[in-house]
Amino acid sequence: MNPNETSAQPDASGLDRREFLRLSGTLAAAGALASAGCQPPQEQTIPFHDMPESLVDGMGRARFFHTVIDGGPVLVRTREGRPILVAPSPTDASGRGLTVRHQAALMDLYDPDRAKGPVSVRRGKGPTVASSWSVVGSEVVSRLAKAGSGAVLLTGPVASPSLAASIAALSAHTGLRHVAWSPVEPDAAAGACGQAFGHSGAPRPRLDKADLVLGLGAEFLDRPADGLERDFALRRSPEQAEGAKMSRFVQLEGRLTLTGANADKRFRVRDSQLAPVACALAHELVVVKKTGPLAGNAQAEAALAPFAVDAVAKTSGVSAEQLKGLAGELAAARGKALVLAGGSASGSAAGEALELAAVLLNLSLDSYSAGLFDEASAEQLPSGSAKALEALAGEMHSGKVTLLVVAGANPVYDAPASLKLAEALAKVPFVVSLNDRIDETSARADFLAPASHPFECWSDAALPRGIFAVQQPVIQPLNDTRGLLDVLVEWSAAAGVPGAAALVAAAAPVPGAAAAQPVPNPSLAWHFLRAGWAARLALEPGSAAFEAAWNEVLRSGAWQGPAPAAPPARTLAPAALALLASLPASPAGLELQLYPHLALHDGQHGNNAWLHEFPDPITRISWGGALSMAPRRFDEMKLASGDLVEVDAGHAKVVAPAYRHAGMHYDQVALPLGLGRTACGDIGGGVGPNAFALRLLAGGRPLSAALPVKLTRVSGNEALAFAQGSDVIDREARPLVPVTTLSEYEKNQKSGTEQQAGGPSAWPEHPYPNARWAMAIDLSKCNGCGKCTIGCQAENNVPVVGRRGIIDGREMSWMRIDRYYDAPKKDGRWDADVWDGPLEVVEEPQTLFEPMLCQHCENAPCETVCPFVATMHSTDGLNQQIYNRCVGTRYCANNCPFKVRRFNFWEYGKAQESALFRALEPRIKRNAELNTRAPMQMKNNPEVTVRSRGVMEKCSFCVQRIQEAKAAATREGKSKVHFPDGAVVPACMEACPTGAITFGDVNAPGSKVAALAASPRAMKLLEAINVKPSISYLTKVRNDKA
Amino acid sequence: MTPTSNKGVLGHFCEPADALAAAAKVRDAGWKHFDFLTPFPIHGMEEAMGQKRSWIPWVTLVLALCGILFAQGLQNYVMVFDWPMNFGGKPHAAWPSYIPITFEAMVFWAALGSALVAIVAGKIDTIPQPPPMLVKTGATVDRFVLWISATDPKWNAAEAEAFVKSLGAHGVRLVDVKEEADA
Amino acid sequence: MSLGRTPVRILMLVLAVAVTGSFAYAFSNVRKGYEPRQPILFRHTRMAGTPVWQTDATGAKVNVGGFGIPCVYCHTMPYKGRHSTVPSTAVCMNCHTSVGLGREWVLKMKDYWDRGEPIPWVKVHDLPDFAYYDHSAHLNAKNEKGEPKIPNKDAQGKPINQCEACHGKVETMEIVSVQNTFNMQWCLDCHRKPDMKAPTDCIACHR
Amino acid sequence: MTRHEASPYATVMDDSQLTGRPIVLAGAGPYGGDLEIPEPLVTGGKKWSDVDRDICMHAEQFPTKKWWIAFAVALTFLGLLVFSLIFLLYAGMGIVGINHPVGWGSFIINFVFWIGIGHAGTLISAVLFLFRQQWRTGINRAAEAMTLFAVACAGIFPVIHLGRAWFAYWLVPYPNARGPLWINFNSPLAWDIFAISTYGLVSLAFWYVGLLPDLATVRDRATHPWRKSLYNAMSFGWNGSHRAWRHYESAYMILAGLATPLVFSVHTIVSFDFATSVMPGWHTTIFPPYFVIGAIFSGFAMVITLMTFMRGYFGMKNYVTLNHMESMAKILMLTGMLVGFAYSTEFFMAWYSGSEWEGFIFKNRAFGPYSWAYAIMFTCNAIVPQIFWWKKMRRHTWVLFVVSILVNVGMWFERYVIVVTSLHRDYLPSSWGMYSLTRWDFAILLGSFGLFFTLFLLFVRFLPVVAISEVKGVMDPKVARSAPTDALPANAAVAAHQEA
Repeated sequence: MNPNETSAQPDASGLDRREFLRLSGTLAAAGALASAGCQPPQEQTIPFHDMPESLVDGMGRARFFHTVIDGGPVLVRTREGRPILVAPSPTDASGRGLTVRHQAALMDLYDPDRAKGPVSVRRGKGPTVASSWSVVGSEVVSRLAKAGSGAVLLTGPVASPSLAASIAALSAHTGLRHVAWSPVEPDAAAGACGQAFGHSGAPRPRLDKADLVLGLGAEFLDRPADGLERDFALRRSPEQAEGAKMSRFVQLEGRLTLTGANADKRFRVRDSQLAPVACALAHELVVVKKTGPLAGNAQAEAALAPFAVDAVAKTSGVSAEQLKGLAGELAAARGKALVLAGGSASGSAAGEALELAAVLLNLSLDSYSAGLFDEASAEQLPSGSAKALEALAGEMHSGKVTLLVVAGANPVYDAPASLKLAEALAKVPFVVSLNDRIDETSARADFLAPASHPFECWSDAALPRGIFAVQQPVIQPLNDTRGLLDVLVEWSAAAGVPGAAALVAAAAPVPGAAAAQPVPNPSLAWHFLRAGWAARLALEPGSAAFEAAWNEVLRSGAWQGPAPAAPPARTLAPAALALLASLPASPAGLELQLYPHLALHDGQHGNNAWLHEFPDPITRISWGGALSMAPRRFDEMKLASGDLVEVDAGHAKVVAPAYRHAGMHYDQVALPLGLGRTACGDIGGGVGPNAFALRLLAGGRPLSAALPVKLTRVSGNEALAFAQGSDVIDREARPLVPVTTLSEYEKNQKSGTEQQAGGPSAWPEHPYPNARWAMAIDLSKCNGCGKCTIGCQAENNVPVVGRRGIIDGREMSWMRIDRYYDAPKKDGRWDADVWDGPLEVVEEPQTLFEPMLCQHCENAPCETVCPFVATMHSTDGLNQQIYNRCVGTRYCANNCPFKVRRFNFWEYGKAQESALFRALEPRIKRNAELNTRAPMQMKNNPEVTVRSRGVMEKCSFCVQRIQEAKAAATREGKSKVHFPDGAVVPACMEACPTGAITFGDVNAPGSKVAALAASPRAMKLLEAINVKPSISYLTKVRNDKA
Repeated sequence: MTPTSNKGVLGHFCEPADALAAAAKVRDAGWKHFDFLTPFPIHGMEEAMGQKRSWIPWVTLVLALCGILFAQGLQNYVMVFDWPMNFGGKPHAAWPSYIPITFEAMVFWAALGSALVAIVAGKIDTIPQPPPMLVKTGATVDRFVLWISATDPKWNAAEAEAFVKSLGAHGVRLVDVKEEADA
Repeated sequence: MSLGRTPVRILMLVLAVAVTGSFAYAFSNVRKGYEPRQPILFRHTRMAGTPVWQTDATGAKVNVGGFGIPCVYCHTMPYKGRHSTVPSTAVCMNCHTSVGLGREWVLKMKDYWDRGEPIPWVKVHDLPDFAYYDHSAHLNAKNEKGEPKIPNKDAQGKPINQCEACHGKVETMEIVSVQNTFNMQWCLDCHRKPDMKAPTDCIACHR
Repeated sequence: MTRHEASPYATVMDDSQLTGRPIVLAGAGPYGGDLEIPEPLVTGGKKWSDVDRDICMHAEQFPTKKWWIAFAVALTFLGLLVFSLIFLLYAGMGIVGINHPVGWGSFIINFVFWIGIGHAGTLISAVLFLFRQQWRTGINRAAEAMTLFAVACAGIFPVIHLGRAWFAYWLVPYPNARGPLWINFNSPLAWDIFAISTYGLVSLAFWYVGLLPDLATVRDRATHPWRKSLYNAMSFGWNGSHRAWRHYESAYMILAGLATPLVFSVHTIVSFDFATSVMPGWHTTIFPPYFVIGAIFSGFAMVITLMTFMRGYFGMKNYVTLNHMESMAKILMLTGMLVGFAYSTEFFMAWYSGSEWEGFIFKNRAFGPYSWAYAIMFTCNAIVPQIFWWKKMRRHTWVLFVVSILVNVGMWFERYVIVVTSLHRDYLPSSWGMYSLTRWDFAILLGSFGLFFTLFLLFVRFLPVVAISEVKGVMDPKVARSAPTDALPANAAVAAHQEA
């Protein structure tokens, strides 16, 4: 460049240095201003006005309460006064066990559709008008005085002795009659036992003592009660104590149930044929083999005579050889064999005969005398009776009933249609409902005075094995509601029942001393309970001894009553055999079974989103139900999944989507009960078909099985919300579930865990010198009940996605139970079409359950691919997922071989308010309805982040509990290098009724999980791709040794 | 940035071959501050004008090495030294993972740097040019223009004009921007 | 001709904004120095400060400093629980039933007490909701020698307040303000000290 | 060698006179035999000055009605994209079709699709440049522009597919107040960011460097002082100095040399997104070459589509001749066969590896529920281009146009097959599922075409669509030169305006 030549052009760089500096200085100042303006929103800290002393150590920590809900003893975890988790009571000695309904009770408590306070419903004519407890109370009490025996209290089954006592006292004083109605509990067993032995009450089988269990349509895993699932699991692993052996379970049933899916051998017998088959077995034992006390009993032999195996084999579809073989197996296990019925099939017209046949078999096998039954010792409390309801309906129609109080019953929805209860209600001059919302029955009442949730009020319960528990409130009532017991005591006092007025006086608040109330809880029920419990504990009310004993009951949750009386003699009353003679014939064509929905049961909790979203363990359908059909019939009718079919039972018709139900008997179809609520709230209203309409009342029993039906294909298809992809697994190609048979296992303990080995790793392993968390899941103990999934959902703030969400494939469950039908190797391998479920596989399905959750792989494929550092491994072996760092590439989920990662497709944590966008996308509205309406947020666990839209989430091994254990160790000055067993119990393990899940520090010396991981049965999935999971699955062993 | 010269002589050719032939003659005549303005590059013009090979490739090499160093430095600092984390069981220094970014950074530095440097070099590593937009040359259309700047040591306006005419160039004219602007 | 410069200027401007803005944002400190006004002008200097005795005009000895009340008298829980806890109004009333009556802010506090309303304190140290911090795990943490990891003695062996490590000398603050950045870098600065042996796993704070 | 004073090229007045075969000049050979010379790259007996006018005209005139209609349509689709993206950001990923087994859907498909298309431009610029394929000059400018716009379209997808797109900048490794929290350099998505941004910027540089002399041409033709100074600034004051050409040519060669491996690396790295995973159907070593070939294939198809328009609507037939189209058709057929070979190799490897997972996934691809997508892919990509075995077809505009559209449909489905069929049925049968696009997926896909064509139409409106200086370089001087005169060329822009 020549400096002498001046340029006509300005300097092309445009900005000189000084100008640039000036500019950036300004910008820096602007940046500082901007960042000062970026202060996070100001938050407040609201302390107590006056902190209760009991909370001084409890801020920011969970508090636990033993209580009982719907007859289930539970441990409720609360935070800052809100229940956030319902877990099985760890100290429960009653063996009652829980159902998913107990676990999901939180959703009922925080149900936004519950009534907020008493209202005048005016029989559904026009809008409701707010009312008050005093108005309702005075109305009822004034009418009670006049009505005499025209006053009826209609309740569900009563599980509380105190409630029963208060009803009895009120009845005795006023003439109020009490009718209890339970829509789905089959009473055939009690009836048959009553007829056979002269005293009712079915004894409790001891599955932990039986070597052979024969199920006659038994459903002890579908309707878990009295801890049968726990007892059953104790004998289901091949490692048994000295002298014991793994039990064998043979099931005969028409519909593949959860119970039948756990059987070692399963025969398809339709419901109406179960009684003849059972009788044929009894015939073979008693008449042919002359086994047991009945052998030689002429009456018994005569009654069984028509049931020779050859005759029954013709009608039942089970061959004579099979029947004989089965009978031989039973005879060989005599004294160690149990025969169980009591499933949905017992709701058929032949149900009592079926139950009687089971009794005969048990008698012949010496099951009673060998101690395989515990005698029932629970206090006899009013349970449901269809006969009483039928009588009541008649009286209502004839106008004899002048006052009806409904409490915890919804007969308009669930009573047999022939009773015409809606019309009957219209003829009762005054109806008050104490249900918790304007449901089908309440809508036809004059007043609705909403009852509190059991978590809000005092009561008690009688549990099996002579145990009594107190139901203590764990939260103040959220709305203007009252406990049923409170209401009854108050009404009793107003009606002049002796003693009640004194309780009211005692409970009245002392004026002007709000801060120093001497009585901690002014609840009437509390006073009533204590009076009753003083008598039960045989202690002076108000004495120090009583207070101490009472506090101990509240602390431990239960009190062991006097030892059960000696078992009564089990000798057969010959008159009972008449039941066999009058056995009704099987329907010629198709027969229908109506079974209680596995989660929703009778539909009482029909607005519970967790229960709706809970996929049926067998059908894997959530949010609704379907007509289960045999695969062959389904194929013959050329149906597609969800095609609408009309079920015509003669007296009623129901349209339901069709489902190809594996293992279904060809001549049987089934529909779940408990769906199709029309008035329960915005969550469950209108979900699924209402099958209660198909029930038939006959002989005082609502028949729910072996109903003759016709099917007609009607136009339309209703997509079913399947929580699972393919049903079938070809284990030869995909060794993902370790399964073997007992005989194989005895030859080779590692059998069933064979899989392709992984290649060598290019890299050295990372060291894990301290604690390393791991889990072991024993598939022999897991029965697929799914309680772990609800426990997980509650603990970890997992949202619900609704029917559309499931159909869209946006389920959020961190833990799921995969259900497969095993397609065993046949001439080489299955081809690609195996995934459609060929008839060979699904007609006689071998069902496998596999709980699936994040495997916390040592070489986690998800971690490598996240560019944002949102997921990586912790030093104690956890696969961490950091929500606040996650930006949502979903790459990790794609690269997860187990597909356990869940993406927040929507904003589940808070409602998105924009009318335009809600109109554009109705799913946004539904999500808000399901997840974010007040007070639903109260259920959230504050220890777990509520995830926002657009982030990935997954099982964390309940890291919040791990962290709490670490913090506790620090506080207490203990070592944090290793943790003993039980220091950390994740929610799934806590909820598991069978002990199938074990969690702990695999590096801790002598830890249980380390021993299980080293077991020959242990298998870590997908060795071939070297991901090295932290979860060991223990082989499911099928007992093939007849 | 570009040095400009307000004075010089311009003449154009209509075919690249003519320009090429002329260039050698200009070079041989000892002119230093001359240039050919052409609508497209002419093969062989560098030799004809007596220019050395462009030094841009060396810049590219240095920048490519810088890119490699930058990428390796950043990745190793982040993954190994600053906060080593366990991603899917891989070692902290999982070197195969660093190859793609190293390559990309190399290309990025080398390519963008070379392009930038070439543009700047075209402005700096040159002789004073006729002021753009003020002097029309037709070089972006179809003329192959010879420019001899007045800054040449042996500049003599009359001699230069005569020389250019002697090469067979058309439209030979002396340029004086000030005069043109005033006019 | 100045038009030739305009695009370059705009480009430079955009670049300068981008560079300055992103660095300002990346290192922006939103917490340190935060000093919100409280509903009641509670003076930590008076309650927790060191006593300073002076003789007043009448010859009486008067404490013009603080009362030296230990932090945990009011903030009861830091050694036992996650939160240090903000005291309930009842704690104020332990003393203020008999002392300090008639002072403006004491009266205001008593107003809240009489109405039965809690005092709506403004949160000073506010971590984001996704960061789980446990006071007890920090204050009880000990090294191999059994000494607290958060020092309770200075170099001379004089006892110091453990709270100071993060909160600074609150007893000298008329209005409490945030003394540290309280961002992740600050947390990790401590956690990553080799002798701290503190966890650097993400789940230590985020879950 | 004999120099022909009267060039045979002067007589080729339009591309219907081209045959695709060399011109035989009887007796013109050095030893008296026949001389075969390639057919001219520019027809119509164009002069260099005509080139300026023909090409700059579109940037200088007020746009035609056709342009406005096309622009309005493109803008409408762009508006659809903008609206959909606003709603997507508000409502979340729930509105699109992805679900739990299939976590990547149309966005990643579109991303790979557009990135693939973006490969042709740089390939034409760089690889064909290195191979001295002179016919590239007619199409390289538009192809490079297409590359940039395709990369721009591709670039939005990795951002919008994020669950929380507003945090996308966390992917940039910048020092921050989170302590030492950077990014994970093990992740192929992190590699992607570097690869895509490098590719986008290097392509931009390549394109812009190529534009410099032409911007100077536009400047010199400009009449309005604003326009003149704008284009002058954009061309950095280019005056055609051979001292600048020297560095320019060197840099251009280096850019070409660097862009060539870059082109291959970018789609290789995009393929790593899949190939480094553990998913059967993704985890395969053939992906890098397979993706690169597929990218070239789809890119050339898109160039053919655009060139058909340019020839038809912008009167570029003399610069983009049937010979150009035939060359591209040949490349299309070659790459189509390579792609078909890759499809077959995948199947062979699935069988030969003996891996049950691999075997299943490929059986499922071809015969499973998405066999229709596989059929579309295979037909469009491997079978349809076989029509170019016939020369007539290679030179038939409508055939070329239809095939090029079909190829891009097929290539979109190739990505659909790769992304969806591999994810929808992986290891655990329990987690299998199906995937379908929602209306928002379609809106955003169509919207991305809106963005692409909007940018392309603006490019056509404001910049020279053919590389003027490069085309001039490959024209026969005997035809193209102006008659010797002392006068300087007239201001062609003025002339054009006057004509119009």
